[in-house]
Amino acid sequence: MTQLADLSASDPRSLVSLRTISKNFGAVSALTEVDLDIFPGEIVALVGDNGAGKSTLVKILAGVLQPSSGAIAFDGAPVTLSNPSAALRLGIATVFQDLALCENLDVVANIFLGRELSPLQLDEVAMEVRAWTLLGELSARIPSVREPVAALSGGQRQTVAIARSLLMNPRVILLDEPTAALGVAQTAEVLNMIERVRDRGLGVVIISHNMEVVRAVADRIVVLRLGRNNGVFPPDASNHDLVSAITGADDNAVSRRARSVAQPRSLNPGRH
Amino acid sequence: MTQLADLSASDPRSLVSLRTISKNFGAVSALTEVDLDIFPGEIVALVGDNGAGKSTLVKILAGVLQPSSGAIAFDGAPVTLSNPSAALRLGIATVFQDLALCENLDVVANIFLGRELSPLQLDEVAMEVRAWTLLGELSARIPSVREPVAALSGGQRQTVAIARSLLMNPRVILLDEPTAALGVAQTAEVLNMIERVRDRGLGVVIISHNMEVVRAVADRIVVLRLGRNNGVFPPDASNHDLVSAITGADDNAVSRRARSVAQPRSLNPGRH
Amino acid sequence: MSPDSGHHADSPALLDRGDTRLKDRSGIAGALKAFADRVQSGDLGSLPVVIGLAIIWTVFQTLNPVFLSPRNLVNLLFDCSTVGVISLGIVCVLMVGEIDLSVGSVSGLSSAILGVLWVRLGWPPELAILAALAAGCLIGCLYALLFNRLGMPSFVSTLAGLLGFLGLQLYILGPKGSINLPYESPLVTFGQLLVMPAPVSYALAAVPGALTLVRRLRTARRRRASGLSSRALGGLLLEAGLITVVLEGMAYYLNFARGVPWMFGLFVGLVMAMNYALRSTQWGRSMTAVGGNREAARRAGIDVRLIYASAFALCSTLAAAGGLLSAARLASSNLQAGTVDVNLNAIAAAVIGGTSLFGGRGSAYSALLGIIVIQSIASGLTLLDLSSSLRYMITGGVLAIAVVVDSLARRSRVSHGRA
Amino acid sequence: MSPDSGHHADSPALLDRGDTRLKDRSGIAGALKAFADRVQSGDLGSLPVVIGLAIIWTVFQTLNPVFLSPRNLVNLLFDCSTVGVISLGIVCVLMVGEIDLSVGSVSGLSSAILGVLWVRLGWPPELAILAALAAGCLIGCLYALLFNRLGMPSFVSTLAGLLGFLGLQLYILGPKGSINLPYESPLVTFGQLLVMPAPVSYALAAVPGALTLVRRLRTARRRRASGLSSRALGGLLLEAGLITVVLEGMAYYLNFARGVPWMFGLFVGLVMAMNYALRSTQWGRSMTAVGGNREAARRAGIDVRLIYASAFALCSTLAAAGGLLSAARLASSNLQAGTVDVNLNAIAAAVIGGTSLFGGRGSAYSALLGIIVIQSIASGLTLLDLSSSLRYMITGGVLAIAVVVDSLARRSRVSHGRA
Amino acid sequence: ADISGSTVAFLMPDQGSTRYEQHDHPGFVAEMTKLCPSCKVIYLNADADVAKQQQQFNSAIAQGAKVIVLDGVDSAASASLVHNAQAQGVKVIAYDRPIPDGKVDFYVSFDNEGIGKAIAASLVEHLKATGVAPDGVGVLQINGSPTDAAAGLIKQGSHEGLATGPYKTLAEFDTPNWLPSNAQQWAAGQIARFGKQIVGVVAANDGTAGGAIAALKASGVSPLPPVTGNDAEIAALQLIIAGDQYNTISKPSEIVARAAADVAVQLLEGETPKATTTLFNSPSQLFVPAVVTAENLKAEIIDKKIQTPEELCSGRYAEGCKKLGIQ
Ligand SMILES: Nc1ncnc2c1ncn2[C@@H]1O[C@H](COP(=O)(O)OP(=O)(O)OP(=O)(O)O)[C@@H](O)[C@H]1O
Ligand SMILES: Nc1ncnc2c1ncn2[C@@H]1O[C@H](COP(=O)(O)OP(=O)(O)OP(=O)(O)O)[C@@H](O)[C@H]1O
Ligand SMILES: [Mg+2]
Ligand SMILES: [Mg+2]
Repeated sequence: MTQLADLSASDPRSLVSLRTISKNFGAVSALTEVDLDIFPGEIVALVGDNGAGKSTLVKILAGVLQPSSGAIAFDGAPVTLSNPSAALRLGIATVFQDLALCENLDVVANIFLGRELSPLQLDEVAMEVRAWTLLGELSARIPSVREPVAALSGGQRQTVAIARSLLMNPRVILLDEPTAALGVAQTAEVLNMIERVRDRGLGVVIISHNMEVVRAVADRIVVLRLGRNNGVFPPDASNHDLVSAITGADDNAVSRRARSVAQPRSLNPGRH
Repeated sequence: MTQLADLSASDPRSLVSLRTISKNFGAVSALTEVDLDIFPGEIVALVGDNGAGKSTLVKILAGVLQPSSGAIAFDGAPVTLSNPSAALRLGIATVFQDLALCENLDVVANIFLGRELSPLQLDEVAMEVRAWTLLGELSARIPSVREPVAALSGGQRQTVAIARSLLMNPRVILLDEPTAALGVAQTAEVLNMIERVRDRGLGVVIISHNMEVVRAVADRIVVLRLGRNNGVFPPDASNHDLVSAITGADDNAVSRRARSVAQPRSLNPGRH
Repeated sequence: MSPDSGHHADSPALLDRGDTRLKDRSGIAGALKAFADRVQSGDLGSLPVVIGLAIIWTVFQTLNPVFLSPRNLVNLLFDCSTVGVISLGIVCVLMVGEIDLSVGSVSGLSSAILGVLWVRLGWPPELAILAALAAGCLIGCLYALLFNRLGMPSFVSTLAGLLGFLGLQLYILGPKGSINLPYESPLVTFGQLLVMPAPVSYALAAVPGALTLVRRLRTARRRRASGLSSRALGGLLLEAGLITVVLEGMAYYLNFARGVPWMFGLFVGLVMAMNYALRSTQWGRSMTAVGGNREAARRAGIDVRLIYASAFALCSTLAAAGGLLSAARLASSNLQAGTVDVNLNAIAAAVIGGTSLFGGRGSAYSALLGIIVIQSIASGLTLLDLSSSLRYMITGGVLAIAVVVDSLARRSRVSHGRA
Repeated sequence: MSPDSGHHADSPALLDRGDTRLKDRSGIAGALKAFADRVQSGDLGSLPVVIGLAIIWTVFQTLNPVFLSPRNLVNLLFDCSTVGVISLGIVCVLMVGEIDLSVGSVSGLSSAILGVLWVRLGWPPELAILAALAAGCLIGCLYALLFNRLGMPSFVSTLAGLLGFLGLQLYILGPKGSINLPYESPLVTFGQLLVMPAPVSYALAAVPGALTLVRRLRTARRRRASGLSSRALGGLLLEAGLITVVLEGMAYYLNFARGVPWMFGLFVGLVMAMNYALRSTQWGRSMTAVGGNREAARRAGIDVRLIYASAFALCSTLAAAGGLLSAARLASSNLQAGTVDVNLNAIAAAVIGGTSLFGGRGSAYSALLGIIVIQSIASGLTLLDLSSSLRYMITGGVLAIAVVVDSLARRSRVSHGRA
Repeated sequence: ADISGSTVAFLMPDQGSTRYEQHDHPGFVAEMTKLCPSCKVIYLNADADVAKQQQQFNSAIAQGAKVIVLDGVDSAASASLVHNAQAQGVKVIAYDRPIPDGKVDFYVSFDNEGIGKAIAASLVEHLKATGVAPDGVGVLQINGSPTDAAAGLIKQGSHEGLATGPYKTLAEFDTPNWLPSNAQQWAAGQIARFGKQIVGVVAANDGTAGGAIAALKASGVSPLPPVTGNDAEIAALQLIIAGDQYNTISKPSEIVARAAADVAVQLLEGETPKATTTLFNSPSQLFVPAVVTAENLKAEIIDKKIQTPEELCSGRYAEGCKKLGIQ
């Protein structure tokens, strides 16, 4: 992990800035010299094709993976995120794409994992009340919070993971496809929630393949392509530009499908 | 597993029909007397809130779970799907929401699992060629098919699971949120693929929370709510009707959000 | 463990009773239905093992009426305590999905340390005990180091330990071999004779029921206050009453013979403490999490290495404690202490009691239950005149029977998708 | 195992070289870089264990030059074969994430069956061997039944088997005890003396290299024809040449003493057959899948029960075969055959060789490598005059050292997210 | 005193050799039935596990045993058992292995140290008699389990026995758990190491002797150097007949077992059994075992009816038997 990258070029207002981050897995370079800035009170959307390296980038920010090279600054000071605790201590909360829940623990235990109330005599009642409140805010439909997470549906699990991240008082919140498995109502609540935390001055990174979601909440859209920065767009950029930046071609599956589907019920480009 | 339900009421043209299917998990009734018909050459979309029981229904059809009560008919004849092999033998291919891949096997092995070419001396070359072809058709971005699936990104895994289901020659194909983790281009390809198999006369069931996707491909939309049938809609039903049927209320998070977001970049209702 | 039966069926405002799909399980009928649900879904905790145990006891009692005599049961309890304590440590490492194959050797080593320091070198026994426990703890830390820093699988490092510490045990006992511990010493008396006076045994037998009642009542009150469903008072009283009656009855029965061994009291006390630590502290939660999904636990900010270290250290320390108890029980530190069977019995007890070998699922009570099963089989068979070959065969068969009830219950658990 | 280095760096049309993120790894420099990548990511297969082994050998050789003498190595190979065959069976059950604790007892039972049927009852030896193997297979089927039908964890059922079949072994040997097998019989000769004639050993030593070359060449041709990248001819020749040179060298060296034991040849043949079955057949693929994710395998339509049954049956049958070989080696069926150590050594060999205790990862070669490590330590120590306490301690220490290289490599594997 | 219906326990240590089930137990029971037909005998074997023996001991007392014949797995642990039993009025007879720290009521045994000395001395005699020069050669010594106290006694005796001759010990080995295969592996290593220097092997029992012989045969050593044994198992006697093993020890355990039964009955009746000597503060009776070689096999084994010719001379051993004059 070389820290030779130049951090001086980073914006002084930025909460977190990444400079020339690269990450190799064996012969595959998942990330190549990626830069990213997160500002307080701003929602950055990170978009890109499958395997573009979005989750890898988030994992590096969350301290789960260490970059092969590049530098990270938090509040302008260089930091090394050598493990997830380090990131959590800095106030970086993350919802991972694979959720990272303990299937053998129940919903309450998962939400409070690592942050239990009264460690020497767990306050199960208070934790359960708080869990129901959080889940209620997210419109979750979970019959019982005392079931192991293994018994939950995909969307219910995702809600639990999101509830987890709201529990601590973070300064930055990283959401890796938080609404992928959510129902329409839950998605709306999560987007509301994201806007609320943004308005409280937190930095937010959201990854999504759904252009409508991205466009609805993002203040800035950062595109990754094959592990490299591929442009920054405003939220009102045209769908065509965004999709071209993501797929790397003007003529792509999306535009072709849009053309070929001649019927009235066509699929709009951009998560269509 | 009682088979007392009346199958005579089922449509004679239907490929698969489920009648009064119920499923309990301990004290939770995940499904209560659900009916569903799948016709050849038709795409049924199954929609519903998180935890509505969609995946449970698909698992019952795939032979993974056994219903607590109710009956299933295939080609008009009553069948018992006591394990996944039984369903596979009938020609029911499934993409599960949790993907059900073996993380320790590579991409090729996962795609061909249980259907390897030349069982006594695996034909790795032919399998690899076929895998690349399938993945190519789905616009997958996978650097190497000889990596264990554990090393793939979320969307790449989903593509592998979809490629699996295309390998056999199924009569019914069940897709549980197949595009949740896919990029825009891959989603377009999968929708094309779904239409192609429909046109070949297969029965298709697709689960999705994305109303645009549902509307784009479905011939019929079946709504589940809290484990019960809650109406069948044509693809051109209004978004408001669909969302009300799903959430069970006229005034829901989606409509509230649509109203409250006053700025121009509002989020349309229906996966917004 | 127990289902939260709705307290008031008519108050839908309860925070955790909002979902219409939840069947109502309040009242006696509801409790019965809830129990039926649990039977069906295989979520029965330790009930199946208890049933298996009851079968074994009945059979041995019909074969030889001495088996359930108070006198024999007192011996049984003495015998359970030594390996039981070791098994309790095994529960810890199994919880985090690791294993310790060297508990036998460590227990032997600790008994050797006790004998050499106390008898040969004349240290005060308290110091010798402390030294033995410290050695156990150190060994656990060594395994943790190998695991955390070098990534050596615990199966291999503890296999090396199994051999290495057996060697060390032989080495420090030296050519003179076994050492007798003084009979009159409090330690040996504790291990061989010391039983609770009858009143004390009755008082202590009342403690678990009372504790349960108090904690449950407090929880129920707080839950009601917070708008959560809570268990009905009747059920709570019934449960606590049942526990108390069973324990008092056992104490009464055992007092016909010598009485309840203090050593068994110590063992049960350790089990209860461990149960509390695993269920009701952050540390226990972290142990379960690490065993269930190590990476998820790490991402939640848990210091995974520390958790592993605590599991290994606790296991080895308890193994050392078990070694001390068995030295006290035998009144000697001998060459063969810990060499045979101890490893297998300790691990088997935890597994038979229901702790998973793959981590993340288990309870301190599994050590208690499992060791009672194993020792009951052994004790029952010593009462029958059998050749060793038959004894081995029957032990194997009975072991299988003891677990088959549990397996069947768990099987339905798997088929209900909750394995 | 080997990285697919791009064959033509300048032909981007290759099906599997389309991704621009893949670094080019063709040519010699590329191969070296690819190797460096693998070192970094800890994906080194069995190389670390081989390095550990080399260290052990060097140390023992400096301590006593007899260690690497051809004569001692021939003994070593004889000794490896018996437990090695058992360990091969253990690899099977570990692959599907289960365990068999009873292989020692089963091997002892099979040696007892052989002795009783052949010597006491005068059956023809071939029939006695078949009967012993059939008994092993039956035992495996019994475990499979308990596992598949009753859901009994294999740890418990095979623990019951460990005791039960030990009893059965004692029972059928009866009070008369050990049985001498005739020294002149082909079986005992096979176990003690039979070595390959030098020309045969050279011919057989050439087989693995030749087979590798032929299969790799065919694959490379087919891959090229199908538009996939393929390995360069030079690399293939180098690899096959290396294998051949090493094996021929070993045969040459061993031929200075008695030569290569047929028993070892049998063992290696079994290892190669198992390796083929695990890697290149549908059955092996299913085994790996079941071990990695049982539910996913079931959903793929694999008959999971059949796979478990095959694993258990194969393991017990190989354990029985190992028992026959050790009876042949010792020229006797005795009461103590298989009772102690065999279980632990067989499981340890598989684990040391790199097979995971948690299923889904392993290879037949791990049995070969692991047992060579274990027997090398044992053999090296017999050549030094040590007290048994020191011997135990050193065995433990050396075992740890043998694995530490592997652990370190794997550790970096974990930290690179590919565990 | 009326002793009818009394219970006596006979507790044996392990399965290491077949003698307990084949000789000791039947011998003891036979004598007991003769002296006290209504007495009950509890027989238990501890499978070399100290804790198991303690459990068996306690359960014997729980079943009302008044006299316990104890062959202790471990002498130190046995001392505490003796102490406990005597505190409850139960008499203990130490059998086979002594309990130095527990003042038992009686001790009957063969002399283990004597056995070790006898086999080693017999080997030394044989080597001298066959004219083996002591220069540059020596013997291997294979002892029993390092955790077995009886093995320790035999080991001491063997040392003394070897000290009577000029032959040096090339190497010695404590066989873990008495395992023949361990003995075999060790012997094979020593053969690779010392080759022709090995002129004899002192093995502590017949099982380890069998392992050593297998190793010698496997290395193609011919003729075999003499190998000692102990226990007179059938398999070992057959090896002696075939000329592969040099000697073993015949311990007609029935003698000792019968003596133990006599003592037990006397103790039950409240009499003081008469002792021939006092060992470890306890009245004792020691029996001297006989070394068996090919020369005296017929006299010691067949003529004393310890084994029948049919048992020993089956199949391949018939010829050897004929040579020794056994039929
Ligand atoms: N542990 C790993 N080992 C090897 N390769 C990896 C590993 N993790 C990720 N990769 C590779 O890195 C690339 C980027 O993966 P990443 O998960 O960051 O993609 P992503 O942008 O999140 O894609 P998606 O939209 O599908 O989630 C992929 O090609 C993947 O195969
Ligand atoms: N194995 C199980 N044990 C207990 N309850 C379960 C189990 N599987 C599912 N459930 C419950 O059944 C209900 C329906 O789950 P299901 O997975 O079918 O929902 P879904 O409609 O697919 O939701 P989503 O959109 O979130 O995927 C949920 O409330 C869930 O908690
Ligand atoms: Mg991702
Ligand atoms: Mg679902």
